[in-house]
Amino acid sequence: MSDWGMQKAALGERLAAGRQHARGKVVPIPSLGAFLTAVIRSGDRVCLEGDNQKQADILASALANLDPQDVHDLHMVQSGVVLPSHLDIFEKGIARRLDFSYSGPQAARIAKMLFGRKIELGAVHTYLELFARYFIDLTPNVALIAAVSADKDGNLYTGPNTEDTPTVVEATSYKNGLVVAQVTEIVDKVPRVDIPGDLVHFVVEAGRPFYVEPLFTRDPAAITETQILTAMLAIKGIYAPYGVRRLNHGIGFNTAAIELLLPTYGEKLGLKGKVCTHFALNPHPTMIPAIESGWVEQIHCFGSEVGMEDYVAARSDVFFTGPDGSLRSNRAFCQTAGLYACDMFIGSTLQIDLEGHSSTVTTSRIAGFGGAPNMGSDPRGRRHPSEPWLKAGAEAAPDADAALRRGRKLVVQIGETFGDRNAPLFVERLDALELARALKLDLAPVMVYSDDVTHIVTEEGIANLLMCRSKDEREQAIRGVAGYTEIGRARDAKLVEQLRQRGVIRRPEDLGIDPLDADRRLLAARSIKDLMLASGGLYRPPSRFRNW
Amino acid sequence: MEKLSFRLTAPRSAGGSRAQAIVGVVASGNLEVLLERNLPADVCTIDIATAAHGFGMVWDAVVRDFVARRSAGGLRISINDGGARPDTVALRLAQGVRKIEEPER
Amino acid sequence: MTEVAANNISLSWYEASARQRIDALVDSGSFAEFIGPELREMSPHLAIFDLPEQFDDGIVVGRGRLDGSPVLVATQEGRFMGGAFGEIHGAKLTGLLRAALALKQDILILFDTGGVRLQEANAGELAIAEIMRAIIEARCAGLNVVGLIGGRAGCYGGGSLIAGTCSRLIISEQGRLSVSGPEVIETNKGIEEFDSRDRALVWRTMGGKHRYLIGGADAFVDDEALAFRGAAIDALRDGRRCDMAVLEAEQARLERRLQRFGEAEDAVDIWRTLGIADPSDVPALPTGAFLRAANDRENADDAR
Amino acid sequence: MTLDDILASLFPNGSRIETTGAMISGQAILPDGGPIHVLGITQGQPLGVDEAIVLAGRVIEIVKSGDRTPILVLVDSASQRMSKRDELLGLSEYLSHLAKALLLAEAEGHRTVGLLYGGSAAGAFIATALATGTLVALPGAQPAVMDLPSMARVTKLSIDVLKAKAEATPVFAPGLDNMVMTGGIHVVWDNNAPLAPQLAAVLQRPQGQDDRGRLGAERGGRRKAAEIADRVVALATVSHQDAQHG
Repeated sequence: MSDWGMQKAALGERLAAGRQHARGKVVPIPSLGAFLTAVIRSGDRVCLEGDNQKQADILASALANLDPQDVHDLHMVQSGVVLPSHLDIFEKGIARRLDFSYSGPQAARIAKMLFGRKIELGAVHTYLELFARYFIDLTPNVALIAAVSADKDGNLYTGPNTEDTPTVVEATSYKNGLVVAQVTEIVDKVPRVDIPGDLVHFVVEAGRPFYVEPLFTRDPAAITETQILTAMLAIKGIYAPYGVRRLNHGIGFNTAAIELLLPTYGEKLGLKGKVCTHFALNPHPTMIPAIESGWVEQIHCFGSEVGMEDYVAARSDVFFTGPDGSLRSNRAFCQTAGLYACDMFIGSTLQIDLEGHSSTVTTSRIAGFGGAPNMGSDPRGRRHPSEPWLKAGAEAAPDADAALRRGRKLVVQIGETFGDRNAPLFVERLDALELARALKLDLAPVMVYSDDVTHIVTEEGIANLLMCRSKDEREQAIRGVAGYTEIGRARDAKLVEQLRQRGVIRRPEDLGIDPLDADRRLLAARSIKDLMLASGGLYRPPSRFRNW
Repeated sequence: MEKLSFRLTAPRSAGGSRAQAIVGVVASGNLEVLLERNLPADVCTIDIATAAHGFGMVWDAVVRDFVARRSAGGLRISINDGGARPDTVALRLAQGVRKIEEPER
Repeated sequence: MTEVAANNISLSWYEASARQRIDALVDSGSFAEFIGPELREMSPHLAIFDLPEQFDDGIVVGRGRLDGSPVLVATQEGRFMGGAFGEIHGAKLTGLLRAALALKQDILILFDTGGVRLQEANAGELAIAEIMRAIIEARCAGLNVVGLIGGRAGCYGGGSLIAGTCSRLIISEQGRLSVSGPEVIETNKGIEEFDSRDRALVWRTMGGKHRYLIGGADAFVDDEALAFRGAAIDALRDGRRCDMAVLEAEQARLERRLQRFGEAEDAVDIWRTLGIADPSDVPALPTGAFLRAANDRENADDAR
Repeated sequence: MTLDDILASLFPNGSRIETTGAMISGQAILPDGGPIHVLGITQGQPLGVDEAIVLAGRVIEIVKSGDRTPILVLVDSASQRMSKRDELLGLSEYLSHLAKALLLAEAEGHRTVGLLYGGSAAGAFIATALATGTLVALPGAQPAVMDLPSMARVTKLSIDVLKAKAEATPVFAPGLDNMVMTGGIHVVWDNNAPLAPQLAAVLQRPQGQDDRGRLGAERGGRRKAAEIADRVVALATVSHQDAQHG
């Protein structure tokens, strides 16, 4: 008779080996190395929890300190490769293969290690895509996760930064994998049960909170006049005409400017209640003035944001909160919400080519995608109508039968024509192609594909790609907002002017916007301090963002 | 530093009566623009000292557009540039002609 | 005669440029610049380092009226070379101070500086010394020399020593007044002594509130041009002497500060010693509440 | 020369000068029989709040005594003390206070002479040596704003490049010659000759005018400063008359 319980038996062996180093479910910190050596097998698929925000940092450094003689050839399947220890694991030969989504601060080192063959790359995913594969072909054998507190039974409280934890635990624990959690402290009773103790096999009391990066904090003091101009264009030229109420914002300064213009410029345009009422969005501090002035009805979050905890808890009419009063975030659900229930994604990028493909990859950096491609894509499975979705669909295919015509999600790329160090936003050829060639990748790491992007906004104007009827028109529409970049200077001026007549390209003056009115005084908050004051003192910015 | 000079025919002369105006500061990614009204009404000269080398073509395009679109005739414009992006340059130039048009207080 | 015109320009002092500050500070339309940008008196030294120059070398000097009274004004541009003192920059201020003495006019210095400009360090250092001497000569002649601190670059290095010779100092919360900058201390003493990226630490050690509480500044104002203007008008109203009696009082004041606070590890300890009920809340307090909490602060009346 | 050698050569007629820690304090007899006060900082000590308040207190005592005798300030220091404690306590006020004490002493009729015989830098240099009426130096003295390695870090230029640039101009690099050229140091004494007559010569100088800008222009180290300052004074005066009559 075949044995259908091999995985369960293997889990039993791991549990038994682990218990040698634990008291009940609790693993003392000094035994952590020996414990991990006992429960992890060479060749295991391991999920080390960490995304662009929270990190199971104690478990990460413990894993990086294992002896590669004992544990090697691991296959890491994790959202974020963010901490130096995440790459030390590969440097030391403990892990070999990697499937991930986001690498932010390690973007340069990860590229170097890929070129040096220190890492065998599976694929660079979007979050939702990697989460999906946890349930199909990348199910972890071991998950090393992070939470705020645990009780002695292993019930976990993850606090506002719940993020990926439920998804990781679901995939691992229900498929006979082992779940180990680091927690700040072990308590008698957790404030709320985010993860049931049945699913958690061991707990490590770290004695300090897990690391969280304040990735979504943009200091209004750094917003430039040009960014304000692009924000004005987006609000008046896209938000208003499409009536965009349900949306997601990227994390750049252009969208931060939009958030800070809603209560001032948006108010003046009479848009309150007509746009920006529902968001799939982290609690950006720059959202505070819009929330306080009553613009926003509801926000669901991927994660929290450092310093925003008390503010969010005090605004439960807007945010999703738990019975303990604090934020409940969930990356998988929020990504799904962003994909299916939002009518617009707007965010910035590093490079856009002549077709409209965009990428944040440069030849020396692999930053990964995170969630942008989930937000920034048209969901073919969508069936419910909405005004912006239908209007965009009609612009794309005006002659199609309305009842059979798909709508279109608005996918907007916003930015200045030149970025840091005068690097042009518009290029003939994406660096991503160069990287794909050098690393022999089957796919170039494109963040938003050309057929998903609907609008490009720069200080020179808005290009509506939905209304382009040919490849040539599309190219000239892009050149027409590419400013003084080489791409922009090589435009066909006559064709661009025709596109403008048709409203495919709209300049500031076409929208009644004077670039000289793009003034920082338009911002509802001009400093982190202003945000703190606007929150009634509930927002407590991290020290590095303060100047008081 | 790279120095660039342009002498262009200006379709429209600068408004107002101020003799001079200055906008911006020299900093990384920023620039100052000094405008002096002391040329024939159909001429605009622009002298640039820039910290970013090799952007002559971009400057050429920016200043030609500026003179064609704005009222810059009669102005001697001098720029000290700390490596500003073209959008910032265009914005400062526009701010400059607006400032020299303002009534003197 | 220019009409006395009140100024009602509202803007963030911290964000404003040097020229915007001067426009908002003095009576509307009253400012006239000496050696303006059109004269192109730029640093002769920056070219050696292939650095861009500025037409006014980062400082605007001139005359204007404040609430109707004639004043001389100097204002530094903190974004150009960090507002640092070079040869031309410093000489413009030295000249203005000597003019103040000659004309018997009060003078306002709008600080926004990281200190001496490294690329012309010797000239900058000597300019600081010349400026301090000129200030004392002006003050001994009975003139007010008022310093305003609240710019992006703060008031550091030699700039902070110049500030220490002024008859009155006006500071905002954003203002910083200190000799060594955070990075310099960190480099010299290690990150354990001072973490320069801990901005809350930087501000509570060097920022406007702390300086006001220990008597390092005379007036604390909002980050708002109108508030600075109001405080400057007040500062010129009551003259300050500069003689041995003042210096003796300052000696006593500074000795007392060492006795009272010399063992403190952190600004919060000092604030507690001052009798502030919730000292760690000080950074978060809005201006009105802060000024109430600061009731028992140390001050420098007739001791600066 | 050691401090003792210097004092012996300066004051052959005798002196009562004590060094407590790194602080110098005392009195001496000039060749003409008149008294002179001596104070200063030695051993390359950084100047912090504790040192500055002691020196300033000493200057104030001297002025209060009403004797109007000259004051010699000996300087061999580091820069200001770069510490959290000093800045927390308001170091800028202490350094300014010391400088003010020296400047006011001069206003009260004391000749003040600075003698730089070792190092000094930045805020410490401004608050001591540069606050005296006449600054002289001995060969081997090392005035600086910042040392070259630190300067290399901040300017992101190599030390070699900085040294090459320093050949072309005295305006930025540390060193005695550069400080003389820019007018900060009046004269460098001859240490092979007795110092007493050299001090006497300095005390003979006319008093009062800050002529460092003029010296810098004459010596070619600071060609613009004096001219610019003079032009501002002239413009202010003219514009004042215009405003009066306009």
